[in-house]
Amino acid sequence: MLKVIQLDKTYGSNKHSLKAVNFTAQPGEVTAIIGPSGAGKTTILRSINQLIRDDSGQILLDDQDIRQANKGELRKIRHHIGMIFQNYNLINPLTALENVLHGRLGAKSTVAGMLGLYSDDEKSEALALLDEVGLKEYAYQRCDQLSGGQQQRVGIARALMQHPKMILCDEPIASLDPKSTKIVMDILRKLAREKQLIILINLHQVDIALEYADHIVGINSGAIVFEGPTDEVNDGVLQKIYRQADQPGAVVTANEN
Amino acid sequence: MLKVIQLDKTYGSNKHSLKAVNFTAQPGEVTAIIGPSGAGKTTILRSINQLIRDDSGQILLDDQDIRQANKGELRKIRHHIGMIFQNYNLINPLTALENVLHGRLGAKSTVAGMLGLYSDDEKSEALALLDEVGLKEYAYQRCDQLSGGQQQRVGIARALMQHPKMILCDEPIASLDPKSTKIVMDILRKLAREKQLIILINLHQVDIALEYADHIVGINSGAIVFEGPTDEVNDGVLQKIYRQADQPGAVVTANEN
Amino acid sequence: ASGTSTNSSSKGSSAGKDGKAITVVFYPNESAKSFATSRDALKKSIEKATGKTVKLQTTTDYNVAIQAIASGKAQLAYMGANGYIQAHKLSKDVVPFAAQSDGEGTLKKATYNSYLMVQQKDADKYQENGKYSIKNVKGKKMSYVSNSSTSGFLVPTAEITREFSIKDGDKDKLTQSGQFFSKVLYGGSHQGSAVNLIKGDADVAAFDDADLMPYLKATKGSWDKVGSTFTVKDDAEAPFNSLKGKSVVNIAMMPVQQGPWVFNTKTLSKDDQTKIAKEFTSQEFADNEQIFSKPGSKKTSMFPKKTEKTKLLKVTDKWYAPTHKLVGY
Amino acid sequence: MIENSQPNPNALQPSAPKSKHISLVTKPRKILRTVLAVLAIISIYSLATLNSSNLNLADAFHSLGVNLNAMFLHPSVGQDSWGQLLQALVTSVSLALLTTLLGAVVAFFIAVGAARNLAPSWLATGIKAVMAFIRAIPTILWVLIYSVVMGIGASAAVVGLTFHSVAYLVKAYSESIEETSQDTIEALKASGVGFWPIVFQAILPSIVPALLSWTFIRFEINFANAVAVGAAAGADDIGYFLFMAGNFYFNFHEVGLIVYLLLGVAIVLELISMKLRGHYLKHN
Amino acid sequence: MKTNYQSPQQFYRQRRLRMLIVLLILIGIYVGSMLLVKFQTWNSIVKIPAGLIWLFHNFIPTERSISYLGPILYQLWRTLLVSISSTIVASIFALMAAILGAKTTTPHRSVSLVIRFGASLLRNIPVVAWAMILLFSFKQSDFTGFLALFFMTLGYLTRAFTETIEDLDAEKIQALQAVGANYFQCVFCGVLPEAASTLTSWVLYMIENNLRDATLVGLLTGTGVGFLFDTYFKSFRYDAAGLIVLLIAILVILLELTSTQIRRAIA
Ligand SMILES: Nc1ncnc2c1ncn2[C@@H]1O[C@H](COP(=O)(O)OP(=O)(O)OP(=O)(O)O)[C@@H](O)[C@H]1O
Ligand SMILES: Nc1ncnc2c1ncn2[C@@H]1O[C@H](COP(=O)(O)OP(=O)(O)OP(=O)(O)O)[C@@H](O)[C@H]1O
Ligand SMILES: [Mg+2]
Ligand SMILES: [Mg+2]
Repeated sequence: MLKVIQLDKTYGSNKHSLKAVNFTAQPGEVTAIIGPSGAGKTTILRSINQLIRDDSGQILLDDQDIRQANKGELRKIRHHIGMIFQNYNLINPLTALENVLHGRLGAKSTVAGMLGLYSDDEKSEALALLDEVGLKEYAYQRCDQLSGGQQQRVGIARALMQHPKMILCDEPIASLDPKSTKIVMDILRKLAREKQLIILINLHQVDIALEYADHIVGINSGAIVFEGPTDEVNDGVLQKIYRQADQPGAVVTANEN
Repeated sequence: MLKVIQLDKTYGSNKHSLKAVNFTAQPGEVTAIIGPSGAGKTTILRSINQLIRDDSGQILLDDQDIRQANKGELRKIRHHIGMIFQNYNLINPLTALENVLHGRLGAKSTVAGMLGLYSDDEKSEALALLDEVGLKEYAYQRCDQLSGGQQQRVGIARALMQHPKMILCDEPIASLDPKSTKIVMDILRKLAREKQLIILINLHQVDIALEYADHIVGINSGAIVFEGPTDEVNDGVLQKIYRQADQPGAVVTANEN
Repeated sequence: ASGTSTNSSSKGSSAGKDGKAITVVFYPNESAKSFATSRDALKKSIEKATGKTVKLQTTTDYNVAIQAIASGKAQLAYMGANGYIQAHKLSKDVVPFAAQSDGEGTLKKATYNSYLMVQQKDADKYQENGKYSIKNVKGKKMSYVSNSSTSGFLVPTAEITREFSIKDGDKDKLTQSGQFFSKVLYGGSHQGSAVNLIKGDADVAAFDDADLMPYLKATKGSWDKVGSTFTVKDDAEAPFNSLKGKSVVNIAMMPVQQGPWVFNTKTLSKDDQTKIAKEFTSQEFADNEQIFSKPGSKKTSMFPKKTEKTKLLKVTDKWYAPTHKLVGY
Repeated sequence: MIENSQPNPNALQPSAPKSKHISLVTKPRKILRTVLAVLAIISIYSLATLNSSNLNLADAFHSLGVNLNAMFLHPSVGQDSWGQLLQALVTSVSLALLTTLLGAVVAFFIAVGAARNLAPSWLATGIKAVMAFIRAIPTILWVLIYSVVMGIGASAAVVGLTFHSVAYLVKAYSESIEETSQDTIEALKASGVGFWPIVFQAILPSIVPALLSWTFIRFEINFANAVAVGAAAGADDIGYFLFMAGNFYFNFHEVGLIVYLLLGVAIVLELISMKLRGHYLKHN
Repeated sequence: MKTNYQSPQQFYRQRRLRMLIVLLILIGIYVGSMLLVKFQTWNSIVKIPAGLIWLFHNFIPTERSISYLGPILYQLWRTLLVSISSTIVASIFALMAAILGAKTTTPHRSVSLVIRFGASLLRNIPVVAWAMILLFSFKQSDFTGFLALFFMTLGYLTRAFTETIEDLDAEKIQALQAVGANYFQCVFCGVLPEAASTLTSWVLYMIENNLRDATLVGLLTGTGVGFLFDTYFKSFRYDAAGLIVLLIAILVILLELTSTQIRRAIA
């Protein structure tokens, strides 16, 4: 179980980006974080695996506080947390296959990892994962030669390669077409169910969140304004989540499709 | 009216990305191009304003073939075509305001353009446009300090600054939250209606396309598989559009939300 | 006179003739900081003689100095004999007008010495029937000063060429390692070349007397005799400070003509030429201690006098015929 | 570089993923390895054939130690005064400033013509070839040329040094320009913006950090060059004192002091450059 | 940065004022330096063509210079070897130094500072000083030339590599950190592949640069094409010196073409 307690984060000196954030995410469930642009969704995710470090509060993964982990411990913890990024963040000049194999780095000895010595089993698994996201034939292509959607799917395969306990996804489907979206979301939900993973997804698309998430966390201007099971989300809740500071004149209604 | 006739495009020597593409887009209407990732949506859009030049076929804007235009003519034509990009493509170190004003550069003399000499009216207009997309208070912020959604909205304001006849949008809302999506799509539709603009949008989200577009163009593997008014789109059509070559095992169904 | 055109009457457009400043350029050797007083004194003399302002130009590059006088950008220069021949070849307008006399105040022995020296412990190997010869230098490690030096390069190579009857086209072989010599070093200065020898990096080294006198003293024989032994002085400064007491022997000695004062006749007016030549060769000029230091004086000026009779004498291109022959043109 | 330890080179068949051995080696990777191997072999061959016969390493390092000690631990002004040295230092810095400023302005405009994403490829290639040629001519030769044409003095030094400055910066600037994202350029092109407005409104602001960093590197080089050959043209800079101390008086102590002065300038420069770069980069 | 302006007009006024101040400072520096060293900008600019004419007039290789071709080509080859080996050896050390020194990958800030300072030291010791230090200890030999090039290349490459690494997209490295990769893994699997093409460009550029710095190598070693240039130059055989310059230029251009090809092939 992931438990975030009183998480605070201030960028620079004046910008309060997260204010006393509390929420939990259960294994076996898909938890979606939704909220307007700039609300702090990305900031929460990055604080969880401590890519952003100068914060305060507690982040308990299976009762261990990630924020207290020392360097070595943090590496181990991170190896069990997959992460998928909004901007893919693949190593461009390498092939899709190699990028997927990077998912194993956390489990390797320093030297083996440095030299990229992967076992045949690992390589087969990586290929299988690429197949799973529909990119088998692009395995040997440089990543910067793939289209946006294709790149994002490589990123997803990389996270899966980690055999993670938890996957953090920062708008993983922002550049995917509906079909790929469905495939990916299905995989993520399946992983949550079958392997009892904690899946935490930042989403812009409320419809996708409502369809796939079991648990919803709503955030606005750095503060949690809603947390609960998906079926408790109604128009009033959405209105509260999407009330925006930077669009004062606009009428507050949720996207209605 | 935009009329694309037998447009062909081959990347490198073997990849046939567009195959005899034909479609039309009417002023006053929102035309959406939908299709799976890698289908060629971006390629079509870039061919229209000749950012991709080594193609064949005809592209008639108000009966003038853009492909036949010489350099000077092309510049003039382009100034009347706004474009909004998937990756924002703003000049990062400049402020939002400056980026919006770039929309005027095409109408300026070389020297005025080089030095960035804008009239007071233009500056006020730029600020007003930023206000319209909800970013008034970010006008003086560097673009790389804005969140993804905010950046995209600056890009939209820049296109509007051109007073275009036609706006080409390459997944303009991929990184926007539902609220901003609605605002932007409303603006675009309003522009189409009120100023009789041709609005051509690449979209991943079928739901948005169905809600906002008047006219739908479906593309798969570089070929148009559907063209017609939005209400003619049904599940069969969507299935045809989203049948994908690179996911042979997956069942072909349209996103059902 | 071999092609001398002292009377060149072509219209110069540059400084000197227009009554503007006269530029004097110095070789790197004479650009030394310690000669600043001498240079200033020269400037005053020329200004007094011509009534024009004088601009002093130091340089650290031989080519720049030579090109400057040859192109007429500078009107006056003090050069080495070899450099003068080069400049004269580039432009016939460069003409010598004065050179330092010998101890007798004549031009007969107006030379200084260039040597080929070896370490004292090896000196015997270069003796034949009690006489030193350079027959054995072939295949040894050789050190020159730099390839633009008259006494540290041109004269020694000419001597070797003569001794071994080397053909003109093969002269370059003397300048590179692994051909005539097993190794060829360039000391960068006369001192540097001597250091190469004394430290044992070279077996044979070429350098002159004038530059080494502050560091070496003749412990057997004299500066004017082949086969003399020279020892590093006890109070020698860097780079000899760690080499005190070491000795070298000269196995060959070649006279080198004193370098001339030259002017560029195209850009210096005839009138000024006469005035300057007259001033320089005057006794008053020779008595100027800021320019000529007294024999044995502690403080050295640009031109140390051998005897009281030393002064500048008028010379022409013809006098340099021996060096012309040495250079080959 | 990521390499795979597969011992069996026959199994390197990317298109046969079914086989038990899966190779990560693609064709570009093979070429890269070949290039690296060739370079390594050349290096080893070259090092092996270096002529260092008369070298006794122990002695050499001992003497190196002694000289470094004299230079850096016992610096002194030698026969010169602080005033002379500092004034000459200022002259050197001025020479470097002039050549850098002149070079930067001229180079920027030429660089626009030499960038492959802006100019036709024949022009870019042509300019780059000319620049390569200019760089192949040693600095001292440029200085010589202009002391012949203009007379000895600072002007000749500045003009001579500026040639290399321009040639170097054209290459550096044009490569920075080539690195600006094609997408951002396209965005403006797509709205019908002409060539020069794109250069000044899109490219210039995007590459300011790169330009700054290149210009500062070049300033450093210009400073070094001014020291090395400024004196040859009689510019009366610190290079003159360095030449005298080094080549004429063998005064390690004074050379050490001058090196310290030069380092002082370099460090001040580095600090300024870091500050400016930080100012432009920190917002990313 | 101030982010609240009253109007866009005011914003532009301020921006323009700032530009003007920067411009004035630069002009001030220029004019100041100009007066200080007595540089005559206009007079100098108009003489530029005359210099080029002089260059071509004097340095065009003649028939006689062709007879020097043999030794020139041999020494060019030796010089090429030395520039390649010094660059390659230096780049290995520079890469290690850069990874330790780059702000994004440094293990500690102080290490970064030490490396920056060290690199700056190597770069800023002037040629004359290098000549003194190395010649006195290592004598005139190929090895001395190699050492001089090695140290100077090390200084430049360390700086160039450091900045290349710092310019990489930090998020990509973060993506690997997020996987649990440790420091060395991030460097070898993320930083190096991502920076490889830029680093390669630098190495190839330095080879070219070192080839050009052959004049210096010649000075230190008494061998190489630089020494030949020096000999011909000082004995006023300008045609032969011109031939050397021409050959170096051709070689440099060939190197550049090759390196472009290589970079394209490994992309
Ligand atoms: N590195 C940074 N420095 C300063 N402020 C930042 C930084 N990163 C983000 N912010 C600010 O923090 C706030 C939260 O940003 P965050 O990226 O977490 O939002 P988000 O919800 O992920 O937005 P989006 O949906 O657009 O990605 C925003 O107001 C943003 O401007
Ligand atoms: N510069 C290029 N060189 C080679 N192939 C390319 C290039 N750009 C795109 N392609 C290929 O052309 C096809 C069409 O690409 P395009 O970017 O138009 O697709 P898209 O429909 O916009 O995809 P997405 O929804 O992922 O953005 C893809 O298969 C892609 O791999
Ligand atoms: Mg975000
Ligand atoms: Mg696309």
